[in-house]
Amino acid sequence: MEFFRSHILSVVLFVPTAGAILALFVPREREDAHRLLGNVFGFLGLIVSLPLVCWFKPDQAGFQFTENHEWIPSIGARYTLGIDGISFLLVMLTTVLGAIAILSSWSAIKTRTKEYYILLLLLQTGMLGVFMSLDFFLFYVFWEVMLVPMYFLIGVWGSERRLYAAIKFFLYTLAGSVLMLLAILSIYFNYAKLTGTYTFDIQALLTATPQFSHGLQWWLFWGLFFAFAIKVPMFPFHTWLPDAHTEAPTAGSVILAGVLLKMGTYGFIRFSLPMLPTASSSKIIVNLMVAISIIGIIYGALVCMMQKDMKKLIAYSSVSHMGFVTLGIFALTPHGLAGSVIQQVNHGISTGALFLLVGILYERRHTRMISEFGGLSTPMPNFAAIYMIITLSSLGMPLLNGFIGEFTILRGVFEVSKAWAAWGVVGIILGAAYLLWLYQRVMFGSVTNPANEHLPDMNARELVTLVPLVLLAFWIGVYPKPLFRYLELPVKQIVERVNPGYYAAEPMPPTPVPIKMPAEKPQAQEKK
Amino acid sequence: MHIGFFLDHIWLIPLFPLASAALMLLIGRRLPNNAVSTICVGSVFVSFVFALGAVVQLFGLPAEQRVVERILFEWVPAGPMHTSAGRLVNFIADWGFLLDPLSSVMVLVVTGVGFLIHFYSIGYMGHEGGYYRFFGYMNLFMFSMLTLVLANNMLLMFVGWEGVGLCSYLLIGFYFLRKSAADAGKKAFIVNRIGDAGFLLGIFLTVGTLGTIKFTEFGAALAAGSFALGAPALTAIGLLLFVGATGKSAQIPLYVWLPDAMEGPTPVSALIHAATMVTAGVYMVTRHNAIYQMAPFALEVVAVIGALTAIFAATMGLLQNDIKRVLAYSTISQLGYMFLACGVGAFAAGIFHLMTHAFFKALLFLGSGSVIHALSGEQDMRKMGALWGKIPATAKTFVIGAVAIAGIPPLAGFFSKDEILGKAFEHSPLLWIIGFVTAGMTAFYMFRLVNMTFFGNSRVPHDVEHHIHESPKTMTVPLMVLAGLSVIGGWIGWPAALGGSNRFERFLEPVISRPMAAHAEAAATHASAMEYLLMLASIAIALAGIWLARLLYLQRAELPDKIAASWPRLYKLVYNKYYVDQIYDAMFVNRAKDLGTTLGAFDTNVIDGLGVDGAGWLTRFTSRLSIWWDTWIVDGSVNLAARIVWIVSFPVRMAQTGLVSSYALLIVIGLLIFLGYYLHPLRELRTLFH
Amino acid sequence: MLDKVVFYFFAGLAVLSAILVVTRRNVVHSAIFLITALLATAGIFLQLHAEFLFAVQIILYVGGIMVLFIFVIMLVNLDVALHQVQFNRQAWLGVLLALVLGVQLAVGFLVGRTGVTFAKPSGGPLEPNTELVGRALFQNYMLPFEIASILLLVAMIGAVVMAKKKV
Amino acid sequence: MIPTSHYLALSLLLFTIGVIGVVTRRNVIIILMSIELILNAVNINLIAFSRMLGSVDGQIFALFVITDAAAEAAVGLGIIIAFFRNRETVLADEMDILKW
Amino acid sequence: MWNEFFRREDFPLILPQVMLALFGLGILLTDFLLEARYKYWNAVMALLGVGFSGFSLWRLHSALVAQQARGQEPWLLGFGGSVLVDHFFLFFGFLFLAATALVILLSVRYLEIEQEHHGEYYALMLFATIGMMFMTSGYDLIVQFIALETMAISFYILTGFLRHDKRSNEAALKYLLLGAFSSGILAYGFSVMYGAAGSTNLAEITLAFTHRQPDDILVLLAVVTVAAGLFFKVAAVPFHQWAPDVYEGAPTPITAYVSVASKTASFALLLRLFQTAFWPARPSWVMLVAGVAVASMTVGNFAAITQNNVKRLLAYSSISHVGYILLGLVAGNETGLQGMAFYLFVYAFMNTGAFAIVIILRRKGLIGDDLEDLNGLIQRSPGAAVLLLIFMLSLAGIPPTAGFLGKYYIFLALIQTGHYVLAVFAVLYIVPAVYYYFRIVVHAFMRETTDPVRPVVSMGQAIALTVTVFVVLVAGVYPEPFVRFASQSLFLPFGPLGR
Repeated sequence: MEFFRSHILSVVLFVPTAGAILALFVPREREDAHRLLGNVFGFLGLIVSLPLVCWFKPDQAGFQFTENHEWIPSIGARYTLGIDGISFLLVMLTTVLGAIAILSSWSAIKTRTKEYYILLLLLQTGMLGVFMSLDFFLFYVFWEVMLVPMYFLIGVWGSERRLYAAIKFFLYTLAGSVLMLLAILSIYFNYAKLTGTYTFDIQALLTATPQFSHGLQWWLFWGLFFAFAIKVPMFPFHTWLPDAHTEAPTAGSVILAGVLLKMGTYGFIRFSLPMLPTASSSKIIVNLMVAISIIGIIYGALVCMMQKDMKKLIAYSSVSHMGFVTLGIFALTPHGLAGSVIQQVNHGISTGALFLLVGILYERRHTRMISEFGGLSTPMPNFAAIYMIITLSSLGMPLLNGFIGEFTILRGVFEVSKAWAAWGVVGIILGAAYLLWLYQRVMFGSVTNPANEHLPDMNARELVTLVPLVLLAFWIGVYPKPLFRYLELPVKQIVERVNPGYYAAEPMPPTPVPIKMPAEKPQAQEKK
Repeated sequence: MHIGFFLDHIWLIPLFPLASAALMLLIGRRLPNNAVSTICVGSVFVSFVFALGAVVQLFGLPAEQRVVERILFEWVPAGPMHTSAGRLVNFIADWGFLLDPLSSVMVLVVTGVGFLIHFYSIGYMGHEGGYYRFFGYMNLFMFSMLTLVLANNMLLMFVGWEGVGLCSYLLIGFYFLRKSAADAGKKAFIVNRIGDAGFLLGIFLTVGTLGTIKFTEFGAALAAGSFALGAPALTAIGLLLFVGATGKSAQIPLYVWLPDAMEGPTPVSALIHAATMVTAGVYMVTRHNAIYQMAPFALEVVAVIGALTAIFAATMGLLQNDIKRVLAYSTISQLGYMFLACGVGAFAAGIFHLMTHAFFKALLFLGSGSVIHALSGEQDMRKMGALWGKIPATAKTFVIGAVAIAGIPPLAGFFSKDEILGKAFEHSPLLWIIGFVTAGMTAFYMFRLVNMTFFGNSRVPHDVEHHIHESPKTMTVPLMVLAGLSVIGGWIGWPAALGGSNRFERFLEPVISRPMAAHAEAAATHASAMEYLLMLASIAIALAGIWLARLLYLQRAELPDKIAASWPRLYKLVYNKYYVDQIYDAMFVNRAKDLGTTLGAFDTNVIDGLGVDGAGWLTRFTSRLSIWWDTWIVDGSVNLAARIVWIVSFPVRMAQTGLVSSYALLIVIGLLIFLGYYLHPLRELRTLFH
Repeated sequence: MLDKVVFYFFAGLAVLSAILVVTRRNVVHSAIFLITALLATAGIFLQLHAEFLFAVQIILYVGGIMVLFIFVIMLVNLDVALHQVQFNRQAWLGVLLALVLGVQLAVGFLVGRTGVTFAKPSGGPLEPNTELVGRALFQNYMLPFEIASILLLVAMIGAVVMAKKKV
Repeated sequence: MIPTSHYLALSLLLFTIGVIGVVTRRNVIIILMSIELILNAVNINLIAFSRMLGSVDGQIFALFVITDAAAEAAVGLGIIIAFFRNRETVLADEMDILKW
Repeated sequence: MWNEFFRREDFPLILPQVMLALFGLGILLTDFLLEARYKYWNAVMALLGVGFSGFSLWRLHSALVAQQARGQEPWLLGFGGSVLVDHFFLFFGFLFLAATALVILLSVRYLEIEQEHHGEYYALMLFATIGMMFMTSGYDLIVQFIALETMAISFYILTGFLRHDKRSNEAALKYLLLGAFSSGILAYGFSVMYGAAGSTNLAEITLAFTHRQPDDILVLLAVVTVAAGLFFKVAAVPFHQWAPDVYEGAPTPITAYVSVASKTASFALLLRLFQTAFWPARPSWVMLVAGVAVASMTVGNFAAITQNNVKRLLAYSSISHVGYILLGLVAGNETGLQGMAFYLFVYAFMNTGAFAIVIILRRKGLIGDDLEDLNGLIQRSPGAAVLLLIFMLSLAGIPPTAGFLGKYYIFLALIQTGHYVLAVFAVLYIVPAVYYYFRIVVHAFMRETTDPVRPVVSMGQAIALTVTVFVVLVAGVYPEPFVRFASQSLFLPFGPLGR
């Protein structure tokens, strides 16, 4: 037990891998065994991550559950894990979505089950590693590792244009991440020049990197930028996403939208901002980032309007939603940052759920074309209800998660510039438009297509995959206080770096002065 | 501190409907209809009782303590932030409820009228499918509306605000098999969304300026901030909030959704689109009166828009033939009155009219519903007439409602409308004239409606005529109650001029911040003579309207056509609602159609789906554009790069001729290059001849 | 004076026959001229007082390798070869580039000649040459000599494996 | 006495001629011969240097170069024979199965 | 027989080579006694030879360590200073032996299929190994040259070993002609070095060259010609063109051997020369090498993209790898040189592994070097497919495989020495590389099986595959020992980092 407590992160990290290794020894013919194994370990991964919730202390600054072991002393790379409020939320999101994704593909995957589950579990480890690792080298390793399983998930179990989508996804992300490797190396090297010790330890680097010259920070920022921007994906780099999301199998899309995209934003929050404060708070960069975020928001929403393919539509909607996240990040205010993290979680929940729903339809009809459907709420009432709730959460209806995130983000952005916030609000309106329109086309009206008349409603398994997400959506919408508590300190640290003296401003005097009638009031009346 | 059971538990008031709504939506399908109706109507009734109890206990308190706030928990503790003044404040949105005179009026109206309408629906919806769904949504609406009303801060209010919007979307689209219904629903939702955007920005600006979103702290914050009168920030807040209000309360230019909203079941129209939801805008403006009073310009805008909407909608109501649409336009116009009141600073009057309007407009809608029920779904007045004897209860109550809205003393409408007109006159005669004319029109079209429906000779088709029947008790009883309220409802606001003491306004004083109230009182006392004149004038014009309607639609039924013939264009113009929808079509839909024909077959869906909202065709165009950009420029460049690499690959391979000699030659060339790299000719030649 | 004559004679002969080697149509002729070129080189060796190398050159090259060449030529020689074009398509380009390369090297040496004593007449002969070479070979260069034996073994195996009809 | 540069010039000439042979001739045997020429040039270099430096190393080196030349010639001719058996040609530009 | 020139204590220095020589001769002899189906005993014997040689190499290693412990310099000179045993030699010696052993394991079944199972094959491999070892340990131009030729000629023969296969003949002939030509150039360069320095001993040459200017044209002539010769052997642009043809034509195990062992050996020689004799002239050649490196990466990657023949594709990819390795020399600092050593080490194993997969596909009537032949490998033999994937990832440089660390060092070195542009180039070339490596993966994993035959894996092949994949993964996940081992090899006498 003591061991478990001190190594919980490693356990959470490697439980899926254990499952994968176990699966290696099960003959490939026994598909159900593999399904079972995969689900057991997916769920186990969730179970072992639950203790974090009770043990994590939100009011304790810095990283927790840290583990630190020798790895490659000759280059100063260590096996260092640890989480703070931000990564804690993302880790939980990953474990939850991971389990759900695995469960969701029980009947969807009929070919090459063994590889499928092995890859899914490995992917899980890779993603968790990205969020947990406190060693830049380790981080990069996980970052790259998780590309490969995803590549196969898309390329083997995807739909028609899977090969194209898969390789596009792989190359796109790789191009970014290799540049990131250079940036990492030069951070590593310049740190050594500064302090004389070679290390990849993020906490150590954090102490020194802000002293880098502005020019150096500038270049480093761009080095990191491409990797993260492509992952998010920010506006001009987003074109891999519709293809990947559309072609991937349901579970793949869920993971992709739910977790993978968060790595980019996580990178911005964890590295770009705190490590390179002068660069990332410089006027040009901030304006540029905000500009492309806003373009992304509007642009994604507009493209959604015309999609004929549900998955593509949802994919583009994530471009729009992630635009909000980056917008919040580069507002560099507490609300912006906190909101963007919360919005990441929300996007994970609602978009993940949307993909699950589409997957359910796809399993029944083997098409994703919107025009194929219509009036589904008659044959599938439960489906319609859950779909409605998720749609609402995705378009930011209060009392559902989406609202909290978007509100907080826009609040923080408004503080910096009213125009930016206004654009964001436009994005929200468009969001309502395309999501409701999608819902109407799919659910309302009378059943036109005979193939849809007797679609079975959701079965127990599908309900089990979706109900947790719905509950989470409501919970975050009604009582988001815990999330804010987890985020308070990490956000404070970051803001103090990029926006020094923010917390030093003098507080508002709470003076309940009785209202006195303004002197010039009468004249004001007489004027008319 | 415990100041009474009900006051301590105001948070229960919205909870009951929520509970039953959840129940309905989860297991409603398995419940029998009578269970459903018992639970839902019961829950609303219970919350009505709680509300009543709370209000009574509130009265028990001395006037200056009549502000009761109950906080359940911290909802959005987003933490520290900067105000525009650079101060550091801690942003917290509580999940808290506020009961003060203002909200107590609203909560009574909402729960009371709401209960009656629920009760009415039992009968009305009895034969509809999706009974549980209907009541579930209705309860959900009650919950949202009560949250809106009782919220102690802007954000929570916004929750209710969005919630009622959602419910109206769901309820308008209740007959979701009808495409027109679904479209109307979406239209309503998206138009509202535009308004909400304004509200949201308003919230941001308020936080940024005042550093708080709690209604109870506005005064203090305003004082602490020591803003000048008409400070730009406050004006901006006022305007932004008003944008929200126009959306929700169907004012110019965002009123277009309301007439279409009549697609929904009649009780829905009564509850949402007459009595409660649409008045949320007025309530919201009144809630923020502290800010508005510091922003005269914003108030001007409110007043003007209100007045314009009032007369504009009234004229449109003149020639409508769909009974519900007439009421819809009259609702818009009455809301215009309320905003006019707020605009001239007579918030109390606005709320007063809101209350009375709730009574008689709900009555009218339910009445019309009962008529439609009787005529088995017929809504066109040209196919009615001479129903007076056939459905007496409905007819009588309906007429009472009509008289009330026309503003004949001593019925409710008179007091509230008259007060507004009085205040308007003090503010500026022009506004008064507009209101005055509108009053006349109101009287006219209401009695046009009455005459065409209940009197004259029957134009009902025979197959229908046989089974015209009075509605069941569940429907008529609420009508009677409401009729009663429409009669006496105005008396609590009996003006001082008529020897009363305007209790209503006095009651609201703690909420309506002092200066205006004081001002108003002053006005009320100094020119009572003027006031009598105004009263007489408004009564006169009301009567005139009634007489005209009688003349045109009973005695000389041929006249209207003559008039129509003599001013054909005007007639057509008004008859077609000033072609507003057509203009919107011409502006957006047809553009879209041209585009759509070029862009693709299924665009027609898009047009019907989005043509209404201004972005319609633009959206589709840009979205096409961006898709094009996506595939050809962004993606294209990527693929192009790939293509180039692929192509370049070939020459590189072709160099691999397979011929030894050429390989050898390349080796030689390599050597040449190497040596050439070192033997920069000039330098070498110089050292060559030393 | 004498060895000037000797040098220029042999040099000229070597260059001339080398040119002929690469230009003759008939392979056999080329082989013959290669022999003369090698002999001329041997003469240069002699003129440089490297008698041992002179001997090796004649015995190994002329006696050994060239016989091999002639043998193979006879083996694979086709009279069609005589009627075929002897120069490939890139010939002129090749000649040009090769000449440029030569010039570049020449320039290189000219420029770098200050670095070593190229210009000076070369030092005295190493006498007695054969003995010196022998000593060096079997004392300092024992090891390369052994490796060379392996090299030759490899060559032998190679020649056998390759040329043998079937193993 | 002859300056070393003359020997260098001579070897350079032979080297160049050899290269010309390699890059221009079609007949692989002649290409092989040209390579022999190149190695000869090397030898001249080495021996001239050994003379110039008065060290015997150069001659030893030359000796090994000759050995290597012999070995290459032997193996090369062997391969040529094997090739000729399969392809009935000794022309360099007719061996082009392997390309691109 | 011992005298002052050939001392008893010198003998151990060449013991590894001697072992190989003995076993090589032994094989030649016993080969006659073995009938066709017992030919694999030759392989066993060759392996034994490698084992013994490795053992004696290990003894040398421990001797060096002991000497270091005694505080003496960590190398042994012998044979009148013409042989040098230092960590550099030991590192590469072990590498050669490993490669040889692996290739022997891979060869047995292949040769049986080709019906060319002769003792000479193994003997030649051992002799080639001798050549490589002397290339690395030779400290005298003569030794190095003759050793290089020994290796080269053995490879010519091995390339043409399938005498009845047109492709094999052609490859051998091309290899020989071009190889001889290049070694002629190399010899010319050596002669110039000799002339300019007045000695053939590397130590003396280094001393002589340190007294010259870095841009002394004579030294540069030597550099250019020698570099040309060695770049040819490592197949760097523009001296690379033989590689694809030879790789495609040669018997696949030999392809692996050429691409790994001969390349590594030539790199060893190149490093030895450039770190000692040519180091003084570094300023003038560093840009040259950089140019070659970039050209190699460009040509290699671009040409590989559209290849449909796996062996050819790997040939081009190996050209691009040469580019990466040379970048280490461009950087020229400790990290860079260590990186080169480590990269070569990794490269040896991952490339052998990749070719091993092609080898196991070989069967009667199927060469197995076409992309189509890989189709649906995952169904036919999942293990092989997964290994293939791992090797491809490693070649592409995706963590956690060893290939990534190799590249890691190169990039780090470039950044440390401020060659940012080169670094960006090198890094971005990973992307096309991944593209063509994954073309192979796509065929193996995502194409439908075209011929249902399951490839049979002999024991030798199994062992070889296990070893390679083991090293590739372990060196990727826990590279510490390997890194140490590689970094030892840096400190050679007179080298920039020598003590």
